[in-house]
Amino acid sequence: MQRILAVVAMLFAFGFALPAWAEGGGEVAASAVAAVADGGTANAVVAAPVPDKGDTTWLIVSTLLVVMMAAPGLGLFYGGMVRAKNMLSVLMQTLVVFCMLGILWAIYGYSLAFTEGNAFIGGFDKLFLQGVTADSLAGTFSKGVVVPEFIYIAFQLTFAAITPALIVGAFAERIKFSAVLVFMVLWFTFSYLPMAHMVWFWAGPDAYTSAEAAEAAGATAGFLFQKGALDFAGGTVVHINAGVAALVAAIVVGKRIGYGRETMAPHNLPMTMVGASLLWVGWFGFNVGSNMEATGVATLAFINTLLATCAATFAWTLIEWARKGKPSMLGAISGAIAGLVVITPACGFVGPMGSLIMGGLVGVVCYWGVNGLKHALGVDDSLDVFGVHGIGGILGALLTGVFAAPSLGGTGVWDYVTDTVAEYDMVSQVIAQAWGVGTAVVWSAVVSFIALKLVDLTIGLRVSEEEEREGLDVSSHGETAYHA
Amino acid sequence: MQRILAVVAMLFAFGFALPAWAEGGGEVAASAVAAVADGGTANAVVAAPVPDKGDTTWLIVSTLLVVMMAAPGLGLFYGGMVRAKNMLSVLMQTLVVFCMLGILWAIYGYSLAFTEGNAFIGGFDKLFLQGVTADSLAGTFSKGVVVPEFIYIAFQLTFAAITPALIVGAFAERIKFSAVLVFMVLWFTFSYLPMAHMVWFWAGPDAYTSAEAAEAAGATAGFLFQKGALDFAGGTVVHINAGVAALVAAIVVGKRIGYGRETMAPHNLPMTMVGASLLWVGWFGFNVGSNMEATGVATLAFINTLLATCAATFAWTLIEWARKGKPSMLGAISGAIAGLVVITPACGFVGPMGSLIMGGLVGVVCYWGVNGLKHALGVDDSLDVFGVHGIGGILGALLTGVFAAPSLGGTGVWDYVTDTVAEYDMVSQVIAQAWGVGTAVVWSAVVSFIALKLVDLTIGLRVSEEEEREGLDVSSHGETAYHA
Amino acid sequence: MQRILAVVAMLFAFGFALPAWAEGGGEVAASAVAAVADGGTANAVVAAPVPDKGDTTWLIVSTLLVVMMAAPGLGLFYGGMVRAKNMLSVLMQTLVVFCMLGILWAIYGYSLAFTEGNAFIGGFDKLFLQGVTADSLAGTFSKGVVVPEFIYIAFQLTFAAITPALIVGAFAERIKFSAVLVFMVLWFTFSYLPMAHMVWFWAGPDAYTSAEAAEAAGATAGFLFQKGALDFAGGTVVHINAGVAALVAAIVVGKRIGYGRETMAPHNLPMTMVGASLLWVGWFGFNVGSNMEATGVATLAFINTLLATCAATFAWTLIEWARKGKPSMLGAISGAIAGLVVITPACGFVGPMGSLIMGGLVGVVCYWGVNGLKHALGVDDSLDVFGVHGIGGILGALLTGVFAAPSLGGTGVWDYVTDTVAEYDMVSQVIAQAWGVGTAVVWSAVVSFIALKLVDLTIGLRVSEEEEREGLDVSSHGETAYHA
Amino acid sequence: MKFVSAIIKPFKLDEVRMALAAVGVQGLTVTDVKGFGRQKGHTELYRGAEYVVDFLPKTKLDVAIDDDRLDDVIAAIEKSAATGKIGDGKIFVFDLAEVVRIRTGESGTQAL
Amino acid sequence: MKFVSAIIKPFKLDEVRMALAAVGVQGLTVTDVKGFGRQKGHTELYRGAEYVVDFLPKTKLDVAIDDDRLDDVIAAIEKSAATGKIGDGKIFVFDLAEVVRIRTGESGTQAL
Amino acid sequence: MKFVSAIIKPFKLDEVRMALAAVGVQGLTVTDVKGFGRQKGHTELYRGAEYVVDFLPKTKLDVAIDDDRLDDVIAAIEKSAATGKIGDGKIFVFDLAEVVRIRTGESGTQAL
Ligand SMILES: Nc1ncnc2c1ncn2[C@@H]1O[C@H](COP(=O)(O)OP(=O)(O)O)[C@@H](O)[C@H]1O
Ligand SMILES: Nc1ncnc2c1ncn2[C@@H]1O[C@H](COP(=O)(O)OP(=O)(O)O)[C@@H](O)[C@H]1O
Ligand SMILES: Nc1ncnc2c1ncn2[C@@H]1O[C@H](COP(=O)(O)OP(=O)(O)O)[C@@H](O)[C@H]1O
Repeated sequence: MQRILAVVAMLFAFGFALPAWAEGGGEVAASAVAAVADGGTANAVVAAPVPDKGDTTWLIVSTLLVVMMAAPGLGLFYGGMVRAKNMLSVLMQTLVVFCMLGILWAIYGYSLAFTEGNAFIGGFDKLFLQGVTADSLAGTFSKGVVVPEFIYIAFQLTFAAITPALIVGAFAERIKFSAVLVFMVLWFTFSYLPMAHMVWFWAGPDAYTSAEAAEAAGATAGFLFQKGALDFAGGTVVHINAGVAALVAAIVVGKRIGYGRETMAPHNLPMTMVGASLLWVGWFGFNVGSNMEATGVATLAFINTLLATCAATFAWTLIEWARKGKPSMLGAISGAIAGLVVITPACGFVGPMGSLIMGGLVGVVCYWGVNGLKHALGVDDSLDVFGVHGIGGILGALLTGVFAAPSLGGTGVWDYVTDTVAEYDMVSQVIAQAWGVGTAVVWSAVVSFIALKLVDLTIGLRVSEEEEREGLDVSSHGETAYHA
Repeated sequence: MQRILAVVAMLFAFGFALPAWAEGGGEVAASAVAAVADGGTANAVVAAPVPDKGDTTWLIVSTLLVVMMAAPGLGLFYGGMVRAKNMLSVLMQTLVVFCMLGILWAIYGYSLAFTEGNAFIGGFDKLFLQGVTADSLAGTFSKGVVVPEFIYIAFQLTFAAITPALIVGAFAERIKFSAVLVFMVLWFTFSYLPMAHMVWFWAGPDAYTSAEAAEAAGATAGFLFQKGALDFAGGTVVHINAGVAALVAAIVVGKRIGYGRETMAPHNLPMTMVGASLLWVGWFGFNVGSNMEATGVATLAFINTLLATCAATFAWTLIEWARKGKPSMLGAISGAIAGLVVITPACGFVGPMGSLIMGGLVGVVCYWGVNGLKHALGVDDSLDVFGVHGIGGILGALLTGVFAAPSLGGTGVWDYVTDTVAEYDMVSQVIAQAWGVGTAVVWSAVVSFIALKLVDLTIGLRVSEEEEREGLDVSSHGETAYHA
Repeated sequence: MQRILAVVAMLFAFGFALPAWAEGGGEVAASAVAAVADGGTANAVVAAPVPDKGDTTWLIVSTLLVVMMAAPGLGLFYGGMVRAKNMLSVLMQTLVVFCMLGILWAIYGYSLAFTEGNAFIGGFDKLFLQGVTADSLAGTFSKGVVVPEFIYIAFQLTFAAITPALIVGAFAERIKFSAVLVFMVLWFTFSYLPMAHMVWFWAGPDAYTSAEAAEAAGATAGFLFQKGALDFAGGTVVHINAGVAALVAAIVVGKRIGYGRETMAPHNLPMTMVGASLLWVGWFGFNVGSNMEATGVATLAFINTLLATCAATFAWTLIEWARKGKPSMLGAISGAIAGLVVITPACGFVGPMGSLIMGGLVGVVCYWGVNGLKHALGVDDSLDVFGVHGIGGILGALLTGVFAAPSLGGTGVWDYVTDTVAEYDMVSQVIAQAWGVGTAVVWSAVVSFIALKLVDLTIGLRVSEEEEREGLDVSSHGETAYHA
Repeated sequence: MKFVSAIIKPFKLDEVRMALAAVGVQGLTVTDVKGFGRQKGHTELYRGAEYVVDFLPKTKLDVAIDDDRLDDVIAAIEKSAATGKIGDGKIFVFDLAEVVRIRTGESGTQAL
Repeated sequence: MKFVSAIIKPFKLDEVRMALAAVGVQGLTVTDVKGFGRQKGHTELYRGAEYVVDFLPKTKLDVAIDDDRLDDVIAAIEKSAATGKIGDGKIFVFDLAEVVRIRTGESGTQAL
Repeated sequence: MKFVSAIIKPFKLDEVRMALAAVGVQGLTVTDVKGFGRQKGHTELYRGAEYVVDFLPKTKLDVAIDDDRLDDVIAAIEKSAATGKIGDGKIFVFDLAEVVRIRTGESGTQAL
């Protein structure tokens, strides 16, 4: 234990020290959000943009909804699926990972993801959130529309902190708590932050005043942003990223003792249902909040998030009914989550009928993901993180390229220079999407593998067999979930 | 099973085909919401109304709150009250009904309920939500105030999808899953959609520019709207409608095996409490969201929803304490739900003291509804849907006519022609309310009875005795809620 | 029982009668909120302020979030920690206390707390909310910015009703239900209402037009407001107030039978976790809603509420890991609550790094509060209300004085006369904070002690030994939480 | 004295208890158990994982009685617990060496 | 060898266990059971439905012992489990034909 | 006839059941119990409260058998339930006076 604490402390120290050291040499880049405000002042002596209180309210609500996804949503969703003796360990892992990474986000995460750097990672300008005050503003996707920067930071914090927590489902019931923490710090730093920067970092709409300005601005954007990959709310950054990490983790950590021989039925499916439902509710914050404004497009993202989930739930129910003879509740809610995953990158780009179709498809595809594919892979991804988030995320990323087409009821892509919808080329858009998928798969797999091996070689990944038998609640946390 | 799937598929096909066929002959009516926007343009070259982001945010939040009522709220509320062996079946029924009807709402429900048709049902103009984009607008209850149509559709979707789900409580623990689905499609189509159209459809406030215009506009409104029945958030459409269907369903489906002899105590009251609480929280979206704007009246609706619930909870606690010697927690939360039901039609019309009194009354009346009345009826309405929603809904509809009176602290009724509060005639208002009650009772009863009989004759309503004994979780869904 | 009901009825009658009687002699003071509106009219013929819909939406959401804290949040958080046989009693106590006090708030609480009276208590101008309509407005902390008064009343209702409910944790598992109710009415009336008036009542920002006006206005403010004590969202009024009452109550009521000998392990920690999580989510309404506007400062309060909680959770985890060898989930969520408590008075005043530090400190201090201090006190404060809320509240109140300093990243204190940030004197601010702490400790302790003794002498505080053994669910409420 | 231990279907408990009361049994002890036998179980499916559940919920009922009541008791249980379908359960009879009532210290037949 | 099976009030478990330890018992097995007897139950009320609960939570304690310890064991249980109120429970004594310790295969007295 | 009651580690249940099936046992009854013995428990900590948990989850397995199967059954359990670590459990053997199959009324060996 002593040793583990030392490692954790060291990693933290590292977190604090690295940036301080780096600061000296770090280039002083105007941050994306600053650019917005600056843009306003530069062009003319116009009034500085003021946040709309409706937008601010919506972002506040969105952010607290994502907090609710992390705790209790994800904890319950996962916790209900493990055996009773490991319930608390799952709740603990998801909660503490979220909190720890929330701290790191404020210390260096936000700066590395959302300030200008190179195409793969940002800079050190906002370490410790320095310079940000209650009056600081962040840009949105509309010219001249801003929101308070603190809520933007908080909103993005919840994404950055919940994404790694998703991976917990892959190695639940057998991993050391200390290993979880150390792995998460590494993965967050080397996989989440770069991916977020690659996909989402750009100079903001106000920089796109002319074709030349757009080109200049474009060159500062993240790698995948430049490729033109669309990801409204995190299909690539969150779901593929975490899903692939989960698959790698399940392989490296190995199967649970008794896997395939002993019964490992979910200990409390109603809890899983509560968790899934709260994930759904919270996902409205996740998806719609990603619009950053309470506009008509926000309401499009909303209804898509609603309809895709309905369709996927119903589709999974029907396919399971047809193939296994009985439709299960766990199936229905697995469908719901799959629907939420698939619509995440698409929700602001496709039309409601597109979302119904995407939901229907993902219900069937992820059903296969946790049945056929899982058995083919032969991996103990305990709670099917890859089968649902990985597969659903990949499907969603690709289909976004299809159903975003105005001809299929989508919104197309906005051209900030002409301030109109651009011509839509489905093939090239799907290729752009495939770039996103490919990059996420490879990057996350490599980082995950190295990080896990490092942890395994230093503090070890798994608890002892006896501890696993006894259950992690007692052996790792000294408590029991239920008493009479 | 094969056969059941075929039926479900057929019903869906019907859902898709009917409108397509009908479209040819369907009259091209200007929809209510279009009317609003048009009105603006027609009268003068004024700026088109733009949604306020505060309103949009509030409607987004309201809608996700009602989603939370459906899942996990209602599922837990009901699920906790059944025996453990049927827990998942209840969660499954409420969830899948919600999702299935959400899909149907987008396909034909919204169009039939909220476009112009006759006094009893709307038209086919917006099948598949055709023509609706992120820029489409829907009117509110204030002239010149609009909201994005997508969020209006989504908000109303949640109402349309949760109302039928309420009925599940009546035949829980014994019904076939396939029978639930087919019945719900029928009831939704033939009872919910017409009732919603009858009560809520109107041309919007902007049509009421003069007495003549008002008369013309009035003639296009729904049957009960024309009668002047007040229903702020769905007392008639939701609670009486579902409550009566529940009573009929409980009678037609018959009692549970062992009813009255074996113990059927709630298996997990804390879950029921969580469900009830989330219903309460979500109900703020339900009731206050029905105002469609974040105005002072919205805050009136809010505080009424809060106070009526407090009063009803406290009243049920006291009456049960006085009559049975001990106040139960199930009683307290039953009171809370009753309070929410009673204030639903009234919340934007009565004053806070009115809501306290209404809450106090409904606590006592529904206490009688699930005790005296229930025993008198001798029906196994398993989770007292009629006793709470039916009785509470009727009481609420009638009392709305009383306490809406300005003399009793109510707001009275707004006259959109003169833009002032109209003279208030309590007697005629109560009569109008009674029209609403009577129509809902008869309509819902007839539709429910026919629909249930149809289902009984085709696929059958009940599972076998052995399956009922074993519990629906295992026999219908192949899973068990709890494991060690 | 008869006798108890009589007592409750009498207390209610008292609640109704007292104000009616007092009204005659009560001075007719302009209420704080009226002052705001008046101020506007008086100074010039300016347009009356209109509420921003974004603000209104945020306050609506905030209020429903605090409702969610009460039910199910607090009930689950506490309920999971008691033994199964007392689960429902805890849910019942928290719920019914909340509802009962909600009623009393509308009847006389709001008037006594938030109308002008003397420095310790308000007046009777708004008994039964008389005079308040959907058009009434309440001031905020910005000049000329108003919100509908109903939502302000509702928001404050939730504070007033949940604070006493916190105390339930101190005497859980052994107290009479009737004793809870009567005690709560007394404590609410004589401790909560005065404290709220002392800390929060003031004439509103619009009164601060000049130094003289400010002085005049200041003289009408509450005692601690005049002292300059900062309490953004209720550290003093809510947490110290309730925490101290809990300590006194635990002493007066005495230990549970078997305390220290028999196992009293939490019966369902996942429920406690769900409760804690919902408290966290709801607390964003509690803290950020206290800003009353969706401004940049609101987002500061938000991110502080997020970061302090993350830090405290992580800190408790580390200290417990280091000292006991295993980090427990109950510890982690106890840390989360402690973090929320500590940041409550500070959230709008300190910077994000300040909140990280405050969170880290409180994690360690409250860990000591429920371990070292608790054993030293030798009191059976069943669910550690004092150790978490009391200790955390005191720490938070004092540290607010430290980290509010602009030199430490805080916002300092606003000077409404000059409309700038005032000079910050840390020492005098900490002294002001200490005044708040001291007043709350003494006032609450005295009121609690007298109220408990009164109850003990009249209806008695504790159930019989046999009833305590059997569990309060069956003996007091006639029901059982769980069945197969 | 005899100790009769019967495994029955859970929903039969109340009937059996009343049948036993009818033959003069005043006390009994009940345990939730899981039984494995000729009665077949069912399959449960959780996403990709399929589990065959052979253990079915049963109720065990223990009654200590006087020797001369044995036949009545067996007959009462047999009759009230039977549904005629597989899985109705078994009655096991043991010799009981001694009984003590804790409250009074009485032993033997008096303690029953 | 003897096998003593005692039905006691649940909150007495720790006391009884310590009393047994005092007379040299080193192992025992505990089961949650529900008892029906002279001790009356209570009524529960769920909205309109009233249920009389006759089965009360009890704890069953099984101890296998050497014959010569029987009296001590009975006395220990009797004393530590008694509250003097109805429902204190019963002690049943059976003859035990054989015992085996699974880990070692030892049998008879050694296996206790 | 004999009645064998074995206390085993819960995760061994499936193995033991299969071992018993292999020696011809067709029915058995299982109960969740808590055991106290040489195997040490663990400590749980809930904020300031520390509880030593001595009772460990065990599974009790009851099998009624013909006398001549006894040795096989004991051997099967012994082998399949053993891990070699403390706490593997015990096998208790009782004489069984009578068995009745409720469904058919058969008794004695036929009823097993
Ligand atoms: N040999 C046995 N020893 C112990 N319990 C048994 C035995 N055989 C059956 N049982 C119990 O009796 C129950 C019913 O037995 P089963 O074979 O399913 O039906 P039936 O009693 O109708 O023949 C089983 O579930 C099990 O609990
Ligand atoms: N004849 C019996 N057979 C089996 N268990 C019995 C019998 N009589 C009583 N018990 C058990 O003993 C418990 C206590 O018995 P009860 O009659 O209530 O009180 P007392 O032991 O004080 O006479 C019962 O709850 C039941 O579990
Ligand atoms: N004398 C006894 N009477 C009843 N049950 C016993 C007895 N001794 C042990 N047991 C049961 O056997 C289990 C295992 O015993 P233990 O002493 O821990 O290990 P081992 O069987 O390896 O010696 C205990 O948990 C308990 O359930």
